[in-house]
Amino acid sequence: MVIHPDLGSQLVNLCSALLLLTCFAIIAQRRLSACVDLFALQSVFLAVTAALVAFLTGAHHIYIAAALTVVIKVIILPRILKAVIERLNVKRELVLNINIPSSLLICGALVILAFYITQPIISLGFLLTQDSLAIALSIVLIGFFIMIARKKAVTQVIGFLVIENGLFLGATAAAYGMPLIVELGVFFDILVAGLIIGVYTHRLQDTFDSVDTSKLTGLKE
Amino acid sequence: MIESVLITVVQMIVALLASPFIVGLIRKVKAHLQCRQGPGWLQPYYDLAKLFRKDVVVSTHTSWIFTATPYILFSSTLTAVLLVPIFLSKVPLNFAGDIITVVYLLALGTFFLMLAGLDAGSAFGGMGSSREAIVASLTEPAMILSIFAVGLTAGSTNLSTIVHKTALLQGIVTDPPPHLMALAALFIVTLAETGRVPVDNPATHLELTMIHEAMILEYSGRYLALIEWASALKLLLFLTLISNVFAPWGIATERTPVWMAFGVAVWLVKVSGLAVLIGLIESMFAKLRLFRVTDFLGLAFILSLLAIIFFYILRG
Amino acid sequence: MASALIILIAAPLVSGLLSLAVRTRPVMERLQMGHAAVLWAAMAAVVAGVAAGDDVSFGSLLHADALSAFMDLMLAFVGGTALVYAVGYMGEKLSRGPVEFPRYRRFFVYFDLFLFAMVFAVNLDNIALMWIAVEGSTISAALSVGFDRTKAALEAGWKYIILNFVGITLALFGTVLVYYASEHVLGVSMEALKWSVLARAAGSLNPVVLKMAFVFVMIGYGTKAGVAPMHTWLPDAHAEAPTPISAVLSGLMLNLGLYAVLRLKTIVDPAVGPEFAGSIMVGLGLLSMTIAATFLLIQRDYKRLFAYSSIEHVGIVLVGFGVGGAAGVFGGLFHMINHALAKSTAFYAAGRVLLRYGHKNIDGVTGLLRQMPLVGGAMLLAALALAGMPPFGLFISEILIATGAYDKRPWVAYAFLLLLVVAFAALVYQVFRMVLGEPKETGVPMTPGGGRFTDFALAANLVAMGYIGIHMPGFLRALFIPMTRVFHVLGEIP
Amino acid sequence: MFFDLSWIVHWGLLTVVGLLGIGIFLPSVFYRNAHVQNFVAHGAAMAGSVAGIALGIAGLLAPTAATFSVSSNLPLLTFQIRVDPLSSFFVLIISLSGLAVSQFAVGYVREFEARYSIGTMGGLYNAFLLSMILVVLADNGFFFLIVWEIMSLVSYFLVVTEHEKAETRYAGFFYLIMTHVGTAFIIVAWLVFYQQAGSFSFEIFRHPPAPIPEGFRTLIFATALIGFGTKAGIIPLHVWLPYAHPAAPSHISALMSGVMIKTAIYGLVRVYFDFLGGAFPWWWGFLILTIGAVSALLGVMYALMEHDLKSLLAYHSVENIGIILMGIGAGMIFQSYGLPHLAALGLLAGLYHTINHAMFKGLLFMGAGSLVHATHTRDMEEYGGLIRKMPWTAAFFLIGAVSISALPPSNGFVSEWLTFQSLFLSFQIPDLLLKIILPISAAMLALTGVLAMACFAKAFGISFLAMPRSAHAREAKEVPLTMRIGMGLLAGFCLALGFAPMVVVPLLDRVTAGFTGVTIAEKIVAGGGFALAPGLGIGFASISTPVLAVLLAILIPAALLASAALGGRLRKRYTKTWGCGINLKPRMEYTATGFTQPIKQVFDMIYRPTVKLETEMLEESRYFAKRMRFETHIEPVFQKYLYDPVVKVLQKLADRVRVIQSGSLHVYLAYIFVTLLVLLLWVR
Repeated sequence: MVIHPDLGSQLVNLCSALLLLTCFAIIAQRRLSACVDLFALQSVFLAVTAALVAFLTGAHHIYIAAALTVVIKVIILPRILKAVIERLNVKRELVLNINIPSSLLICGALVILAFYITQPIISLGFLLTQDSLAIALSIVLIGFFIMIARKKAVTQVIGFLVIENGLFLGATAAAYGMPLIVELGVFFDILVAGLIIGVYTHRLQDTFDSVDTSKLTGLKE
Repeated sequence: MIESVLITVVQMIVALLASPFIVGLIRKVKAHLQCRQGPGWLQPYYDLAKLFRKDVVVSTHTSWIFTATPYILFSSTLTAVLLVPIFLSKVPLNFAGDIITVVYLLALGTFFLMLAGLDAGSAFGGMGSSREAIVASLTEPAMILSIFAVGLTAGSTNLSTIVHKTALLQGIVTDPPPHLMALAALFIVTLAETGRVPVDNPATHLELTMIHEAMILEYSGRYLALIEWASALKLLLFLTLISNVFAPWGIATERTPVWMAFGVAVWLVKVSGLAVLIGLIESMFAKLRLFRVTDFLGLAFILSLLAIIFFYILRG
Repeated sequence: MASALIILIAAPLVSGLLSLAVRTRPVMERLQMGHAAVLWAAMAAVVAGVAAGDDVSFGSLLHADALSAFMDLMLAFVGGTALVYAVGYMGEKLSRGPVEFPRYRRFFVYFDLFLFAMVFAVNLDNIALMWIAVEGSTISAALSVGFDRTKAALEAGWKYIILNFVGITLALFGTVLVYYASEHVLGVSMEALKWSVLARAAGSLNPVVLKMAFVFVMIGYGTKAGVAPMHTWLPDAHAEAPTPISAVLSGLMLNLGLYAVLRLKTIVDPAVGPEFAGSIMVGLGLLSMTIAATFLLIQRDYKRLFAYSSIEHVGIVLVGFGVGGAAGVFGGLFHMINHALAKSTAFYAAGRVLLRYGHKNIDGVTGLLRQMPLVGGAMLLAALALAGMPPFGLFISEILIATGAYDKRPWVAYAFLLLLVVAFAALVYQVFRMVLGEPKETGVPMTPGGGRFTDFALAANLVAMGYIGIHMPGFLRALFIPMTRVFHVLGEIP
Repeated sequence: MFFDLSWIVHWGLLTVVGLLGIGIFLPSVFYRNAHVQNFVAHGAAMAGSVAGIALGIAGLLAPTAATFSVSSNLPLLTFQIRVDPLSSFFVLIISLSGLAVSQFAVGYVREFEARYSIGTMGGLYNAFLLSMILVVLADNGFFFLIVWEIMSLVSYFLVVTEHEKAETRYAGFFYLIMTHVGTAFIIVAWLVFYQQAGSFSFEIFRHPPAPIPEGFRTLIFATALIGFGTKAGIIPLHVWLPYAHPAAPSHISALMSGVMIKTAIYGLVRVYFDFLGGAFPWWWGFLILTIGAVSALLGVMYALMEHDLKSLLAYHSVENIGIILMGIGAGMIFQSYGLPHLAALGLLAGLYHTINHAMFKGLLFMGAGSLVHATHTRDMEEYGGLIRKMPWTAAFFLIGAVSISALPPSNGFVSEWLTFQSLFLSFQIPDLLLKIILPISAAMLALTGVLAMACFAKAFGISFLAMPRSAHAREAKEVPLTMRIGMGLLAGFCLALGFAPMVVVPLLDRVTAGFTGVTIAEKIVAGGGFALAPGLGIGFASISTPVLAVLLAILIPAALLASAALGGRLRKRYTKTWGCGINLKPRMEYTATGFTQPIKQVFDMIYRPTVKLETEMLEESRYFAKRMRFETHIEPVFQKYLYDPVVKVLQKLADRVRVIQSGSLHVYLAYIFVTLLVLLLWVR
C-alpha cells in the first residue's frame, strides 16, 4: 500500500498535534489520576505516530520502539504511578505554583516559541515529518513547564515523562528513530529511572508525610 | 696636608674658645636690657672651668649611655663645627660632609641626649626628650630646605662651596627674595634648635616649660660642662651658618694667614651681632606654649619652601 | 590492549555483581581492594597503550582515544582510591553501628555500578550509547546520594534525581539533534552516531542544528557537571551523600559531564566555528565561578564548601576550553585531572572529620592539624591546591587558562582572575579556620581498621597531586598532545 | 681574576639550591630529636647562605650574565635562571641576612622545640630562603610566579607558626589574602607582556619582537606597581604588614621585613628598568616618588604610635620601603628626562638603602626577638632597664637604631644622604613642577628621618634604659651566644656598609650600569676613594663616612683627655635619681605613650586620635575620683575607609546572593528552563 507523501505527512502531523493537545489537557487537569490517564493517552498517540512513521518510511525497527512505548509508557509506568497515588492518598492538586489559566497561556507562548526557534532548521528535516520537530520541542518545553508549575512529586514525574515523550517524538518523527540498540538502552534507562523515582516517592512519603516537593526546602543557604 | 690639619685645629680652637663668649654675650645683652649689670664677660668660662673640676653625681638607675652621651654629644657637635666655614671659605674637611651631614651630626647628638634624658628614669628627662623629639622633627626639614634654597644659587649643598662662591661674588646676593626667606627660616630654626625663646628658655628650670634643660637635668660636674659647651658650640654653629651663608663678607677665600686672621675678626663681629639680636629677641618675646611652637616652626618650613619656589620662578 | 580496556570496563561491573554475594566484611574488603588493583593495572595498560600512540578499540563499540584514556586515568585512579577509602569509611560506619551489613553491601554494589557506568561512558565510541551510560551513572549515583536515610539525604536525593533526570533528558534531545544533523550526511545508521565518524564529518554538518544541539547538550550535561545555573542540586547532594560518593561525584562525575560537553564541542567547532561554543562556555564558566565564589564566602558546612568549590572549578575548566587555544585547552585538561585529585583528597579528609565529630559545621571544627595531623594536613594541602597555590597543578592550569583568555579577550582574564582571588580568599578563610588553632572537641577517633584504608587513600591522592604539580610525567604529556589535536589546537604546544 | 667567576656562579647556584633543598627535607628525618632538627635545619640554611654570598658576589663581578635552563613538560613554563648583577645583588642581600638570621635562629628556635614541630619549621625556613633566592633568579615569568607564590605561602605558614592564637591566624590570613591579590596584579602584568611578546621568558620581555605600545606599557607599570607594592607594603597597600610581621616568630619577622619585602623592590626595578627600560613618561617616576614619600612619612608616623616593639619595626619597614622608592622614583624621573647619570644615582641610592635596610631591620627584629625571648612580651611598656640585663643585645640594638635613624656615620646615613642628593639634583630637570616637588619630597625625607630618630629614641630608651617596668623585665636574662652572634653579624655588616661606601658603590654601579647605560662609580667615589661625591662633575656635595667616623673616634677620646686635663681625675658619686622627695618607682617613669603624646597632638590631622575618659567619683564627693579609665586610639584610616567597606560590600552581596540557593526545586528547575530558553533564542 502506498500512501501519498502529503497525506502521510499530514497524518503524522495530526498525531503530533494530538500529542501536543494532550499536553494542554494535562496542564488543565488538577486530578492526579486523570493526569496519569492523559499521559497514557499521550503515549498512545506517540506509539501511533511512531508506527505511522515506521509504516511510511519502512524503517521497521521503529515498530519495536512503538511497541515498547505501549508496553512501558502506556501500561507499566501509568500503573506504577496510579499505585503510588493510591498509596499516598493524594487525589488532586489544590495549590499550584502557577494557576491554570496563566499556565495555559504560557504554554501557548512556549509553543509559539518552539516553532520560532526550530524554524531555521525545519527545512532540513524529512518532508514527511517536517513540523514534528517543532511540536517535539513544544512538548519538551511544556513538560518542563509542568515540572515547574506543579508541586506534587507525582505531577513532577508526569512532567518529566512528558518531556520524554516529546523527546521520543523528536527522535522518531524528526530523525526517523535512533538505531535500535540505542532505543532499547534508552527505554531501559527510562524504566529504571521511573522505578527509582517511584522508590524515592515512597521514601519521601514515609519520611516527610507528604509528596509536596515545594516543602522540600530544608537544604538551602 | 699639614696645613690642612693645622687650619682644622685652629678652627676647632677658635670655635671652642668663641662659643662660651657668645653665650655670655647674650646673657649680657639681656641683663642690660633688664637694667642689670649682669655677670662678667668671662663668667661662662669660669662656669665651665668650675664644672670640670667638680664631682659628678651619677644616678644608680642609669647605664653607660648616660656617661657616654656627654662625650658623644660634644664630639659630634665639634665634628659638625669642623664642616662649617668660619674664617676660611673652603674648610679642609669640606669633602667629609655637607649641610645634610651637619644636620644629621647634630641629630646624632640629640639622639643620645634624648636617650640620656630617658636613662635616669625621672619623668622630667622623659618629658624633655619627648618635647625635643617634636621640636627637632619640625626644625630639621626647614633647615635642610632653607640651606638648599641658598645652595641652589651656588649649585651645591656643600657649605664650603656655597660660602666660597658667594664670597667670590663679594657677597652680592643674586636672588634676594629667596635668600631673604631662607634667612628668615634659618633664623627661626636657629632659635628652636638652640633652645632659645620663644621655643625654649635656657634660663629656666620650670618643669612644665623646659625642654633642653629637662633632658640634662640629671647631669652635673664634668658631664654638664661638656653638654653646656656642646650647646654653646651648637649655637655658634648656627650663628656662623647664618652669617657666612648669607653674608660671607670678609671671609678668607685663600689660605693666607693675614686674610684668615682678618676673617676671624670679621666673623666674630658678625656672630656677636647676631648674638645681640638673639638677646634682644629673648627680652622682647615671651616663650610660646609648646603646641604653639608648631605654628612657629611651620612658618619656617613654609618660608624655606617658598624660597625654593621663588628661586625657580624668578629664574624662569 | 583491547583486553585491558575490556578488563577496565568489566572490573567494576563484575565486582559489583560479586558484591551481591558477599557475606562478611573481610571478604568485601578484599574484593574491593582487588577491584581497585585491577582498575589501576588495567588503566595503566590502556594509558600506556594510548600514550604510545595507538588508540585502543574493541569492535565498533569501544574506542579509547587520548581523551578517553585521559578520562580512564582519572576515573580509575581516583575511583580506585575512592574504593579504598570507601572500604575504610563504610567499615567504620559498619563497626560503629549506623549501617548494618546488608546496607553496607548495597553501598558497594551501587558504588561499583556507578564506577562501571562512568568508565563505560568515556570509552564508548557512540554519542547515543554514551548517553545511555551517563544516564546509568546518574541512576546509580541517585541510589547512593540518598543512602543515609535522613530527611536531608532524601531531600538531596530527590533534588538530584529530578534535576539530573531533566538535564540528562535535555542532553538526549541534543543527541537526537546531532543525529538529525548527521544522518543527512552519514545516512540513517549507527555510523552517524559514532564519535570518530562524526569528528571526521564535523565540517559538513548543518551548523544551525549543531548550535541547537550544543545548547541542549551544554545544559543537559552541564547539569550533571554542576555548571551554574544548573548547579543547584550539587551542594545538597555532595553534602548529604556518603563521603566516598561525594568524592567521586565531585572528582569524577563532574568531569564526566564536562567530558560529554567537550566531546560535542569538538564536533560543533569545525561546523560553526569555535566562537559559538566558546562564548557559551566562557559565559557559563564565569557565572559558575561567580556563584561559587560568593557561596564559598558565606558557607557554614564544610562539605558544602567543597561542593561549591567544585562548581568554581568546573567554571574554570569551562573558561579554559571556552577561550581555547593551546594554553586554554591544555590548561583546561590539566585542571580537570588536578581538580579530580585535589577535590577527592579534600572530601576524603572531610569524611574523616565528619566521622570524628559527627557534624559538618565549620564553626565547630578547629585545630585539625593538631588533632589529626594527616587529615588536617591533607585538607590544608588540598585546600591550597584548590585555591590555586603552587606547587600544585591547579596553579599552573589557572595561569595557562588566564593566558589563553588574555590572548583572546582580556576582560575574560580580568574577571577570571578577580573571581579566582575571591574564591581563594573564601576557601582559604574557611578551611584555615578548621585546620589551624587548638582543637575544641575530642570527637570519636577512628578504629585502626577504618583508619588504615582511609589513610592510604589520602596519602595516595596527596602523592599523585603533589607529583603532577611539580613534574608532569611523560606519559601524561604524551596523552596531552593528541588530546589538544582533538580540540583542533593547531601548531606546537609551546 | 685568579679564579673563574663563572665557575663560582655555576657551582654556587647548585650549592645554594642543593643545601637549602637538603635543609627543607632533612630536618624531618630526625623527627625524634628536636634539637638535632634545629641544628640540621639552620646549619643547612647557614651553609646555603654562605654559598649564596659567594654566588652573589661572583654574580656581581662576573662580566656577563649567566643563564641556566631546565625545560618542563608544561607549556610556557621553563625553569630558567639568570644570574645578572641585579639578581646577584639581591641574592647577596638574602644570603647575608640569611646567614645571620639562621645563626640567630639556632638559639631562638630552642624555645619552640617543646611546643612545635621543628622539622616543619626548619624545613619551611629553608624553603623560604630558597624561594626568595629563586624569585630573584627566575628568568621566566611563569617560573617567577610559581616561586613567588611559594614564597608567599611558605612565609604565611611561618607567620602562623603560633596558630593557636587568634590574632596570629587573623594576621596570617590577612597577609595571605593581600599578597594573593598582589600576585593577581603581577599575573596581569605578565599576561600583558605575554600578549605583546608571545612568551613568558624574561629575555623576550626585555626585547619584545615589536615595541610594546604606550598604553600597554602603562598597564604593566600600574599592575606591577600594585602587585609588587602590596608585597613591599607601600601605603595604602601596607595594611597587612603591621599585623603579619609581628605575628611571626622573630627570626621570620627579620627575614620578612628585612628581605622578603625587598623581593618586591627587585620586581619593580626588574620590570621598570629592565623590561620597560628606556624613557618612561615623567609621571611614572613622579608617582613612585610620591608613593615613596607618603609611605615613608606615614610609615614612620604610625610607627611612632606603636608600643608593640615588633609592630613598630614593621611600620618602619613601610617607612624604609618608602625611602627606597624615593630613590628609585627619582631615578625614574631622571631617566625620563634623559639624564642617565642621575638616573643611575637615584637607583643606586635606592638599592643602597635596600641592602642597608635589610641589614639593620634584620638586626632590629632579632633584637626584638631577643627581648621577646627574654621577657615573653612584645609590649614596650613592660620593658625597661634591660641594658643592664642584656648588654650585648642592647649594644646591637643601639647600632641598629642609629643605622635606621640614619645618623652619621652609619650605613643608613649614607644611603639616605645619597637619596637626598639625587632629590636635590633635580634642578637639572627642565620641568618646574618637578623641580619644586623633588625638594619638597627631600623635606619629607628629612622629616621622616627625624621622626625615625625620635621613634628609636623611644624604642631604645623605653625598652633598655631606666628601671624595669614589669616583673618580666626584672627577670630578663641575656640571650644565648648563638643569638648574640647572629645579631653581631648583622651589626658588623651595618658598620661595614656605613664605613665602606666606596666598596659598595662600585658594586651597585654594576647593577645600575646595565639599566642606564652609564657607569658612575668612578665619578662618585672621590677623595682618594674615601668620599662620595655624587655631583657627577658639577661638584654638588660630598661626604666621607670613614673620615667622619675617624673624626668622631678621635674626638671622643680627645674630649675625655681634655676634660681630664681641665678637671683632673673624675670623681663620681652614685645616688638614686631625685624623685622630688619620694622614692622613684617604675610607674613614675615616662611611658612610650607619654613620649609620643606631643607628636600625636601636633599631627592629629593624620592620627585622628579618639580619647575616652571614664571617671568614677567617690560617693561622698563629686570632686574626688575613685577610679579613672583613660583610653586613646588612633584611627586606622586606611583600614576603616579603604578595606572595611570592600569587605562589607562583599559580605552584603554574598548575603543577597543567598536567595539563589533557596531550596525550592521549582525555582531550580526554572533556572534551567530559563537558561535553556535564553540560549535557544540566542542561538536563533
